[in-house]
Amino acid sequence: MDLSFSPEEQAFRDEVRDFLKSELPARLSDKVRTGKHLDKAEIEEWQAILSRKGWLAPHWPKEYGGQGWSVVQRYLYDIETSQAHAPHVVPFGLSMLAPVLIAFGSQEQKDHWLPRMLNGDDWWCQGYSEPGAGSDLANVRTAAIRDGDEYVVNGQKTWTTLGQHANMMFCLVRTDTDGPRQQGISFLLVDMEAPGVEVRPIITLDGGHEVNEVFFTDVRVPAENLVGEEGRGWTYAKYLLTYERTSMAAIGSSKAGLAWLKSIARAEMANGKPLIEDALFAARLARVEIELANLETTTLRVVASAAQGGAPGAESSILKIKGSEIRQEISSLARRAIGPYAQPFPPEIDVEGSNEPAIGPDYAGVITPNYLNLRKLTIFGGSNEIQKNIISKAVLGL
Amino acid sequence: MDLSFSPEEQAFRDEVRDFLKSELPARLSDKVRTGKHLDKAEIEEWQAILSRKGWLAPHWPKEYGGQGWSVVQRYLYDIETSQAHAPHVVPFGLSMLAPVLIAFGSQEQKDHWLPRMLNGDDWWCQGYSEPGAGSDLANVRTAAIRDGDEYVVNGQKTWTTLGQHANMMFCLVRTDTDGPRQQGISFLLVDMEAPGVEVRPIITLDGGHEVNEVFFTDVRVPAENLVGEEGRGWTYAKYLLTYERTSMAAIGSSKAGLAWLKSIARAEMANGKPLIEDALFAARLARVEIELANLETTTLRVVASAAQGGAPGAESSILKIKGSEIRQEISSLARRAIGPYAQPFPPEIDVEGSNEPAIGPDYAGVITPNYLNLRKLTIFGGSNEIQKNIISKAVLGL
Amino acid sequence: MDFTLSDDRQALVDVLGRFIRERYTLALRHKASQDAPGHDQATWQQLAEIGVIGALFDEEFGGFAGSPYDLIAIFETLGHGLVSEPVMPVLMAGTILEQARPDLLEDIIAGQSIVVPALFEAGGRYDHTIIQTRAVNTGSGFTLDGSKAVVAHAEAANALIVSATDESGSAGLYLVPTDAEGVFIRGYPGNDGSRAAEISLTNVALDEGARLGDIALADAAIAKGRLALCAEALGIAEWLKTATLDYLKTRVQFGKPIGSNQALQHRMVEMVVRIEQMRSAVINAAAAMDGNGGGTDTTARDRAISAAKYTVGNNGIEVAEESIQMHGGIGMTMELDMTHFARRAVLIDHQLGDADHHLASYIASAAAA
Amino acid sequence: MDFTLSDDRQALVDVLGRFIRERYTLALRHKASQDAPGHDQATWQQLAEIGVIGALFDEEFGGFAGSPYDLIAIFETLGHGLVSEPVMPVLMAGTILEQARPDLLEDIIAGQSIVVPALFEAGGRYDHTIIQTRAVNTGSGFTLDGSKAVVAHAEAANALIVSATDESGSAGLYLVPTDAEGVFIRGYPGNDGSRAAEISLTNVALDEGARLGDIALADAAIAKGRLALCAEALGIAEWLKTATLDYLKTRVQFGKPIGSNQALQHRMVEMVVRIEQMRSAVINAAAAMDGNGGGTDTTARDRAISAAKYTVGNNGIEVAEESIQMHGGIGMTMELDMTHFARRAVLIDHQLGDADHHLASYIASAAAA
Repeated sequence: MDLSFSPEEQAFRDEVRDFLKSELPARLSDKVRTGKHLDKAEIEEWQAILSRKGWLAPHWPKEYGGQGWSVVQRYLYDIETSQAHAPHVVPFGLSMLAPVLIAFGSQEQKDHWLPRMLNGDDWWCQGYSEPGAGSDLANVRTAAIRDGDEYVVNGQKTWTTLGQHANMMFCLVRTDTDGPRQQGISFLLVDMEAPGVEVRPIITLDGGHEVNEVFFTDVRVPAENLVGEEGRGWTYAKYLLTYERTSMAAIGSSKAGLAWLKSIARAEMANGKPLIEDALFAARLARVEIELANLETTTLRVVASAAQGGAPGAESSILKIKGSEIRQEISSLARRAIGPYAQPFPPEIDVEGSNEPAIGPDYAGVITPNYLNLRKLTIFGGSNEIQKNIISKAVLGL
Repeated sequence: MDLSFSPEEQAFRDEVRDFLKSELPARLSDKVRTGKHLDKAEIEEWQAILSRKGWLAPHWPKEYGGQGWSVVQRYLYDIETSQAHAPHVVPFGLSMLAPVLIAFGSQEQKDHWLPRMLNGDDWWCQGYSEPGAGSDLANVRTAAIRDGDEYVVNGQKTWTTLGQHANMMFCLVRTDTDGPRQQGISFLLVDMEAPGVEVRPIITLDGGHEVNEVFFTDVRVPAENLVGEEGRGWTYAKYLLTYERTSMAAIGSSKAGLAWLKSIARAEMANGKPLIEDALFAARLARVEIELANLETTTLRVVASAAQGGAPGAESSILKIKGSEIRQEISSLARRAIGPYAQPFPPEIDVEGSNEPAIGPDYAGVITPNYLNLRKLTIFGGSNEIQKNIISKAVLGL
Repeated sequence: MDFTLSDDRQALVDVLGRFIRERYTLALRHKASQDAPGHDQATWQQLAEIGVIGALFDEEFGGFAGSPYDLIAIFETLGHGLVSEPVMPVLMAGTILEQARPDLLEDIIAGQSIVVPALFEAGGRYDHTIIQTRAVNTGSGFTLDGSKAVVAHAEAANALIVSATDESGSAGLYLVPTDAEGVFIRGYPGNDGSRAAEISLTNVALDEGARLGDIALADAAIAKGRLALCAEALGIAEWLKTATLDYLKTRVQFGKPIGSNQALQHRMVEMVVRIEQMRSAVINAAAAMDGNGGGTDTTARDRAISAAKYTVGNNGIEVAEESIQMHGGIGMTMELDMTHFARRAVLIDHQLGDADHHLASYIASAAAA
Repeated sequence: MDFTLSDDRQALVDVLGRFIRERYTLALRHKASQDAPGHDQATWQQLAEIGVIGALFDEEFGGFAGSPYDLIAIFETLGHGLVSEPVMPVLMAGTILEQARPDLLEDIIAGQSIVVPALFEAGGRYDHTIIQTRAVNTGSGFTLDGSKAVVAHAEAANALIVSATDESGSAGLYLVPTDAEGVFIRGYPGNDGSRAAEISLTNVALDEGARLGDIALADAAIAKGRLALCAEALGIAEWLKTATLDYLKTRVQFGKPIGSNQALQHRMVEMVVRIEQMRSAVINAAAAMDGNGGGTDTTARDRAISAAKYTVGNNGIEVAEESIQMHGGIGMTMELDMTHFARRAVLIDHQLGDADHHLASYIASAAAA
């Protein structure tokens, strides 16, 4: 057993750190660190920096312009970027669609779409969920009827994250209503600017606008935008869902969140001393810190096993369950830490680009919305209940 | 709303207190208070005292020799006796069989058995559970075949509490193997001293002997010992299971246990001060104390509703769930409180009537066995999982 | 022993419940929180008319109820309707005025005047005895300087009751008209959709009669405010339970109602048990307050209130989080009524001391006993 | 980064595992706990022969392993077999002797000598620095008076390592032969079926060489003892998981395996997650100890060990309680092997500091950092 990283891996980590130190604008990392939302331009700014470095899609195979990083490198990169408070890269094209295109797309599709991703030309969004097809994706009902060289798409998608910024969507559509529900689903690329596409915001319980409903009314999609074979979309979606899931532990985000929480607990006073010295609060903090240190090693064990060729399967469900619980607990403690100032709804959410001074401590405003927003972690990406069903079946054989 | 007890109820409580003060031997209450097991003679000693007072079966209707107490009186009596550390009365005859006999027994059975109970002539035990028929009682397989004026009983019962002391058992037997499982079950009274009855001890994980297996080999039981009609035993058992369940909250036991726990936490030292001043321990103690105070009122609400004619139905499952959790938590905290002295197995369990001095503090010896023994609370009497199924169905309609 | 409501109380609760169902919509609530005064003035008038405000106070002061049992019945009903009107602040302020300025209660009960307490400051967290606001006796009156934090419904008020420390170090309560010079109220919506404000006081001149008395006057008011919040949280939790149960029965996934999942059934049962315990805690607190109505031994009262606020805070948040979780994706959206109840269920814990604060208070009080 | 065992270590673990499966029965264990010496002497000899005792110590001292990773591999395997032999006490004593009396290790490794530490007292709870036992320097040696509490496997030992404070107030460690006059050992079985003893020392005369050194010598030994207990608890939890899972699959109720109940499935998953976290905590503690093998900065080591002991204590008890609960009635009986694993899983938390103790240590250490 040897838990240290190899000299090469350490050198790689240093390279990432140096890069972040010199290239990550403090303007952006400050916003991330303090829980503020980034706008489209800011996200694109960071993605352009990564693109220049060749690190926008480092996990891709080299032949497609990636770096061909190992799972350990990817893990180190995730941790370092999170701890440096780098913005998250929008994953829909780069991490979710790209693997499917690489595995199942036509040569033309690869040649056309992958370079555009590396170049930041498209903003992709994901069109899986529908009302009535959330955890139960096989229930997809958005219809795509073949009409000559085109599909005509009608239906509705929901929970489309950052769909308001997207110009392209990859989605699951029903091309056949006969047979088992899983069959008859196809994987289609849709131009969001085509006539008949309408995006409506969903305001989530934190008051933010991150997800959307997307309506299709007689949207015409060129048949060449079908990925793989008609009727096999379910297979491709499954492939995607099991691809690269150790990141679901979100160790980096939780570490950064915990450090922030501790700085808040040092600043807040309770009963005449810093909150961090309050015995009950300190115990909660310690518990989640220990859980996180444990989960980091649990994640590394899965990463190490993947590095040796073991495919992370249902174990990643464990990472998802525990990782989401830890992040939620950190966000709950932050809410608790700020006491009465959990209440004010921050003006910067109310009015985009507001210059009003903060209400209460400057760190307080985003905390309750963040707590509320992170309730999603145990719901989306396969709810924790679904993950438990998966482990129960796949790992335990129950 | 008025949470006080009426003057009559208060006078009744005073009467109970006075009685306990003058009649309850300190020798017995000390043993109960410190978690020691009582032997058969000690239990019978206390039951004889109650019998003289007419309080051995006070919940019975007056016509059968009871006091006809109201549910409020019964609640007050339970609390007072528990808090005074009076021994528990063995409930099998007095509280479990008697209601069935009163409701469904023949006149001869009532005339014969009820006075004997009031007089303490019989020690009854319950024969419901079998291997394979625990939570799923309808699975009873012990067979009773009619042969002239007798039934011939073959089979096995288990978890027979205090069966080693009993001379009589009321049990469920299968008299018919056709039809639905619930049918074909009958309710039979068996003489434990009859040939073919064998009682084998089950040693539970606390090292104690409280429950037994009972084997029947061609045991002949007079047909007049059938209660009610053949094949209707399931109905009678159900009646019994829903009868008088507010006591499942075990408020009195928990209050007495909590008081004892606090006295231990005041005596134990941790980090140079009494354990009760340790912030984390104090918080756990406070949480369970608050939960208990809440549950007491929850119980009173059910009692009050029953007093006004509302039958305590599935709500009593709530009392059972929360009451058992609270008692277990108190026993866990007691184990935690005594630190390293949770380990020694007490000599008085090892050797009956041992006079060896205690190992560690005198209160320590019984605590771990008590903790281990009380694991049963969430398993027996309808496991908490079964209770949740009941509430889910009966109260929530899920 | 009787846990039922008296006929009068039941009648009031019925009227209030019907009013809420028929007239008070969440749309009204959302609209009101967007700007000052932060509540719906027509609703306030109607609450006064049906006697809700009067029911907060004893006959002696022009009301017609005011017992702790009245309070929990009213606030549970308000919580069940997610009513965001300044009832709790007015209860608190009125409780102080009962002792200091009973003459002001008539207008309050009539819905003509709204007075709210401003007792907490930014550095004080949940401790109202940490006071940086200063009062200077000018001979003919007082001047106040300082600030107050997260004052519920301040924009709706024509007067505030402000705590301040004078030159001698003695803390007192002062009646401050909101239109007095130097009073600045910065209102904002809350994360729970109710409205509050930061208040700054700059050289605010008050006349001699403005001093209502010692800070100790606030104790009973805070106790009643906490009891009211506990009952409100109970009403919210009951609503969440009903809504979630309903969703479990109607939402179909994998071809069957999600409520057929045993794992969710058991969690739903745990929610029900939690709510039963919340109700008992609220009743215990009311009973303890009732028992201490006339006396000066407030320890038992405060311990029972801390037990209740702890229970309600802890369980209420758990109920809210479980409700969101069991609703799944739709539970993340503002379009669902449930979400607004859940947000309030969480944020109510941050008013007048959260579960941690009250657990600590309970322990300290038990140790002192 | 490599989480696999080295070939040598894997070979040892395989041999030990096979030995336990084929030769070490719970019947043997139950019998041994009934009276002194409290363990099975033949088993001890065989453990020595297959190299388990040697693997606790470095080559420098006649062993052939001894790294923290060796320790966790061995103790997890011992835990998985519920082996109740004095391996952990001997590890602790041997760690002290490595520094003070390396000449004694040869017999220990050969299984010829058993030395156990007696470092805790009745009033000291989990703090070994609270010492009432007194050592008096007689010029030609020492006399000891006092008592020691809950000393694991004391009856099996030919010598104890006892802590005592001398006239100058300095605490030290003393090697005390168990047959020395004035040593009284009151052995008893434990609630987990392993054996311990109370020790009283009355005017026990020791020669000059008996003082092994300062109490600080015990630090590394206690750290290793804790690590060993953590790994043992992990092995027990793994066993409990397998047994419970098996029971869920085979036990039929209401006509179907109880494991078909989704509520139990989800709880079983939670158990699995807990155990994965336990394993990671144990690995973290071993890594921290490995990193501090030569250095003097023991803070990181002790913090990781406290994190592990907290995790393992907390989760181990939960695993035990859930295992009992999911087994239902049969889980309450001594006749089931499971019960004995569960009892040990609970009681192991009471050795060398429970979860509460270590959470507090962790917090104190984090605050100091």
